[in-house]
Amino acid sequence: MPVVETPVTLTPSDAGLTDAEVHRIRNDFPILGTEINGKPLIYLDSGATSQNPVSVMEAEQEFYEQRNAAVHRGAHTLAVEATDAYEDARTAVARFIGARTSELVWTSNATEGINLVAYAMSNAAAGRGGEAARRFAVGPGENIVVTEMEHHANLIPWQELAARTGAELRFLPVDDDGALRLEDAAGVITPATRLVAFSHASNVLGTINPVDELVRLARSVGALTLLDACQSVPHIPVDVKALDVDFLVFSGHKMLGPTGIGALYGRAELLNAMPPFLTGGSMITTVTMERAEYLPSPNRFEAGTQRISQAVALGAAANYLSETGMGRIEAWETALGARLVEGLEAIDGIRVLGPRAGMPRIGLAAFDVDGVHAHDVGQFLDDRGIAVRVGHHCAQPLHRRLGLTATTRASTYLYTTTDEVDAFLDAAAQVRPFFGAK
Amino acid sequence: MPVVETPVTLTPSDAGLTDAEVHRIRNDFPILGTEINGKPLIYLDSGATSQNPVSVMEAEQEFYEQRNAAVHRGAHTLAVEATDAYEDARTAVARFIGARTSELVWTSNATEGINLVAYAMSNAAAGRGGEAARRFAVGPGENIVVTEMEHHANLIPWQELAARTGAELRFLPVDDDGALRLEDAAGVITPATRLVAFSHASNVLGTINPVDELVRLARSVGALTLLDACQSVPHIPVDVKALDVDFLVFSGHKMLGPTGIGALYGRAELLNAMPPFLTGGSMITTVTMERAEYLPSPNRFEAGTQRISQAVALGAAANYLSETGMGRIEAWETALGARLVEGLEAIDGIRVLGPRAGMPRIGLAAFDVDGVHAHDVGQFLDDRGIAVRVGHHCAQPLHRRLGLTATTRASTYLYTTTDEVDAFLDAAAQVRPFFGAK
Amino acid sequence: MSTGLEQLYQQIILDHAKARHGSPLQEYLGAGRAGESHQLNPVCGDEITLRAGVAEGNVTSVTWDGAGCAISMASASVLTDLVQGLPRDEVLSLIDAFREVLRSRGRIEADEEVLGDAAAFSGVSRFPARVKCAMLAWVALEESLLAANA
Amino acid sequence: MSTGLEQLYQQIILDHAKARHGSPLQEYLGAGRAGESHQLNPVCGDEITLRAGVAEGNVTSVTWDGAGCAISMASASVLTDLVQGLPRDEVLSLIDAFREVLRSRGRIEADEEVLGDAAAFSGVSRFPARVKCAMLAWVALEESLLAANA
Ligand SMILES: Cc1ncc(COP(=O)(O)O)c(C=O)c1O
Ligand SMILES: Cc1ncc(COP(=O)(O)O)c(C=O)c1O
Ligand code: FES
Ligand code: FES
Repeated sequence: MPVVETPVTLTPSDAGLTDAEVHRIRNDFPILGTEINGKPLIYLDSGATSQNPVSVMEAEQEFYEQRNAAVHRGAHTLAVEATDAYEDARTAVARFIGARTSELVWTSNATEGINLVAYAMSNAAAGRGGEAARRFAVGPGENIVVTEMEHHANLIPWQELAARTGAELRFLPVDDDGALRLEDAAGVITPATRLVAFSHASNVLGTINPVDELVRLARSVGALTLLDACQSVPHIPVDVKALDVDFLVFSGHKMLGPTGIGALYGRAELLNAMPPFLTGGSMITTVTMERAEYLPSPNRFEAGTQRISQAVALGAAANYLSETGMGRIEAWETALGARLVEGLEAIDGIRVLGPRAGMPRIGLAAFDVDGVHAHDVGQFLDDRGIAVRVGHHCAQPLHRRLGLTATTRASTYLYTTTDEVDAFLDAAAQVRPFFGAK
Repeated sequence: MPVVETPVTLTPSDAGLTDAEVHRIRNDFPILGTEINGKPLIYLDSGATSQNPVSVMEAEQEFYEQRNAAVHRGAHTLAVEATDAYEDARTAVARFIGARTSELVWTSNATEGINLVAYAMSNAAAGRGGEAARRFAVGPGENIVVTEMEHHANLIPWQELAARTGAELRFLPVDDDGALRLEDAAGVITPATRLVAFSHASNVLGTINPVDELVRLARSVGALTLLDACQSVPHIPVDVKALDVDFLVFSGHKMLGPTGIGALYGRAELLNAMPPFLTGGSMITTVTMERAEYLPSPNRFEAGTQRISQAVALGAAANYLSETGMGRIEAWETALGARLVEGLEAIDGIRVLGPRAGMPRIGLAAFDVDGVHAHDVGQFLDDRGIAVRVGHHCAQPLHRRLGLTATTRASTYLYTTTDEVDAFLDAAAQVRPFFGAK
Repeated sequence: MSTGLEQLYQQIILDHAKARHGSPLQEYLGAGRAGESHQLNPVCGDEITLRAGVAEGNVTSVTWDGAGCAISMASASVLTDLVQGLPRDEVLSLIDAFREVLRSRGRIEADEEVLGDAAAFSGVSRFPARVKCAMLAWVALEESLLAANA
Repeated sequence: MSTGLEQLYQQIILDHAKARHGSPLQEYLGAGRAGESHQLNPVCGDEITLRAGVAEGNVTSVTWDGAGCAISMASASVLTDLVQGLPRDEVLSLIDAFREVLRSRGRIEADEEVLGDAAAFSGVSRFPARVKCAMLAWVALEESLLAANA
């Protein structure tokens, strides 16, 4: 197993990180010491992708230098060591979200996790997986429910599932402020609903959705639930059993891990009854030219040579986060989020999407600058070394609903300092003057 | 762009690598200097996964330390640099196989590339992609053709496609020696055939299949072709245009690259007409709650945050191979393959699968040891630091056809020395005596 | 303010981004034929619809509707001023010349004699993510001119 | 020859791999009831089918058919010798004890007093990839005994 470095010695407390700790944490992230346009990088785009600490990079390098081999396939020593490292990482990441090891399936990213479930459902509809898989089948007269604030990743796979199977895609609308209209839910989620898919935390609004309420509604009509936890797992403590969802997806690159890896959690009972999605080597027991028998979860869903070194690195990332303390990271980022919104709201001509200052939000804020296009805002900030994200943030329907096409988003992580937030706010206040907006 | 180190200064020649060059190449691979059970590692499992040179690991590390960001999504400097590195890598890998940049789609591995085509075909059959995609649809009365020597990756996805759509899966049989029975092909590939999928080089037999002949047969009935190039792209010069196939897949981890990345080549015209497979962010133009419009290839097939650092590293791997010279690597490995087979055939009680000594084969050999189970063979060799692969090598039907359940396979690469092959042969000769087989 | 940003957003660009010469889109009622093109920038979702009139081999009118960043809007505006009345073939060469500069990653300086105010967009070539912004209207004009000839 | 390999393939294991006591599988014609189990090792595809007869609380017969590596075949053979005639409950405890040793990654030494010749498989616990081989027949016997009781 790769040696996971303890990031920094933190005071064991439930309060947020301290300024001093954050500064020590930053030393673990080489890229945070680089310059952009001759200015120190201020990275406020962790909502898109996070940076990697040294321990994560080292775990991967150590793997390639000492135990690289195909897993679950070889009997030689290297293969055994590679398999151990790979499966230990699975256990670490499963534990990180309160799941059992066999309930965690590696995917390329959250997007693939959602597609996996959507395709398994249409495979079930086509009769694959037999009687046991009937509960996953959807068809005409049945529906899938999402929300109007979803990331495209949690929308288009369901549109395609509906188109393939003849099922209907419905959605829970949001109000003018972007909040879910829960009062409409009873009319949308009906006994014909087979699955309700929604995001835990919105990557645009920064809101945390009422999981309990939506799970309760879905359960009451016998529908499955899938939670898009891309913006929650990296930033707040998440326990799949407490959330009581059926499926949950997230991406490694947003939680200090490498690109190219993500995970799908599914209740064991469901994963073992679900037809496979990708097929090929390492997920079978017996294969003839005519047919194949499949292994149980998680191998059933992991066809071909897997993202081995990426899994090992993601295990190291989960350990880094655990050792720092997810509760303390959450507290730190909540404070940063509040500072962001208060600061932005105080700037003339800036409209923040989602909850007003004082209302709960995670450590990000998307906003519109009156009279200045988001790409010009981003360019202005980039010139000062500030990296933010601009555009529709893969949520075109939500932007359209709020009367916008593009916004600017600043998002934080455990390594973001209050000074960085302040420097960003300072720059944001100068955008409209620079472009002569009035 | 990551700086790609020139591996070693090689003499510009069309002949194979020299012993001295191979020894210099080995210095680029840290893992080759490690020990297993107190003996120097002799890695003869490159057919399963290859090892990574320093330049590949450095390309990835340099990416994370200096330009890590989400690609195609951000306007900030880091995002621009990440996008450049990512797309430059695509160009490098596309060029490596003679393809255009827009014809190379990143996947997790070869397995996913095959699944991509198989699912796009059933999506077309379900009416997705409209009229333009009709040519990909399959259904009852139509068939898909594979061969009896395929890796499970190039068999099960087609079984599932057939089961989903009502199409038939047919196969070209092999003879008692494992050679394709081309004389049967005309009866198997018929005007109802929509696609012929086959491997370029067999991962068990070491044969190179007659691509020309099979492409000609497929073309003559209007069928598409898909070539599983997992065992060819890493080891011999491959030019997709010269091969004239419609689709081709391969995996990065078998060609000095990291795990978690592979590629699908498809003719531009086909990729742009094919319905998407995975859907989500970064592959769309316009999205409403009801429907989505898709980008052209390659982005159309790359949903969600991609394997960015892995692509960058695979680009470095392709450059390393090009600079060494694929023709010279092929010549070196052909010599090693011949040495393997000659040596093994000379050992009492050992039966080599596939072509006899003197016949063309790539640098690998799978064999049966009379009276000793393959896993025991592998264990014996591992004790001497020799890593080989044992089992069915994800080709159960082929093994069954040849009357075996498991074999042992030794496979080489550009860093394999003749001394290693000889040490392996030496050990192989002692297997039956040790186990008391007679 | 760094030179980078001021090279990108020259005053003339900021001004044209507000002035938007040639906008809104208008029916072409003149002599000859008109061609139209709609262009979408997939990176941001911004769009432009442009109509060009051609009579006796000359570009007689350019009008457009669009939503986008300062660079894209200014580029459409400057383009409108630049090409009115020029021979169609000359305009197609201008578009090629502009494209060459923009794709050069800062290696090719725009010739002000040829490109006039559009030379102000030279700086964009150093910002690969913004090249499409500056090109949007030019591609739309190119397509419109081809359509008018079809 | 290193100790690692000789610890794994002790002479007694190599001998039993050839002797294969209890093979082939036979109808159970004795008193009491018989249970049967089929086990597949997904790693290699090897299989074993084992039948155990139980009469008056004692294991009266174990027979099996199998194909597999030396370790799996020897393990089935040794197991057959070891449990014939023992009380069913004692056999179940032996299986637990064996499993514990095998899963210990070399930390727990087998008690020869208890496991007899099966103690020779202690070395397998240091080879995680081979643990399933040694366990295959034991899991089959465990299931057979449960089946005989059902
Ligand atoms: C011939 C062949 N096809 C397909 C594969 C599958 O490749 P991967 O597991 O990387 O998807 C392999 C290697 O395992 C192979 O050798
Ligand atoms: C809420 C949400 N869902 C889904 C995704 C998609 O994640 P990925 O692109 O890693 O698959 C993202 C991030 O882009 C996200 O923020
Ligand atoms: S950002 Fe959309 S055109 Fe410039
Ligand atoms: S290798 Fe199959 S049981 Fe041992």
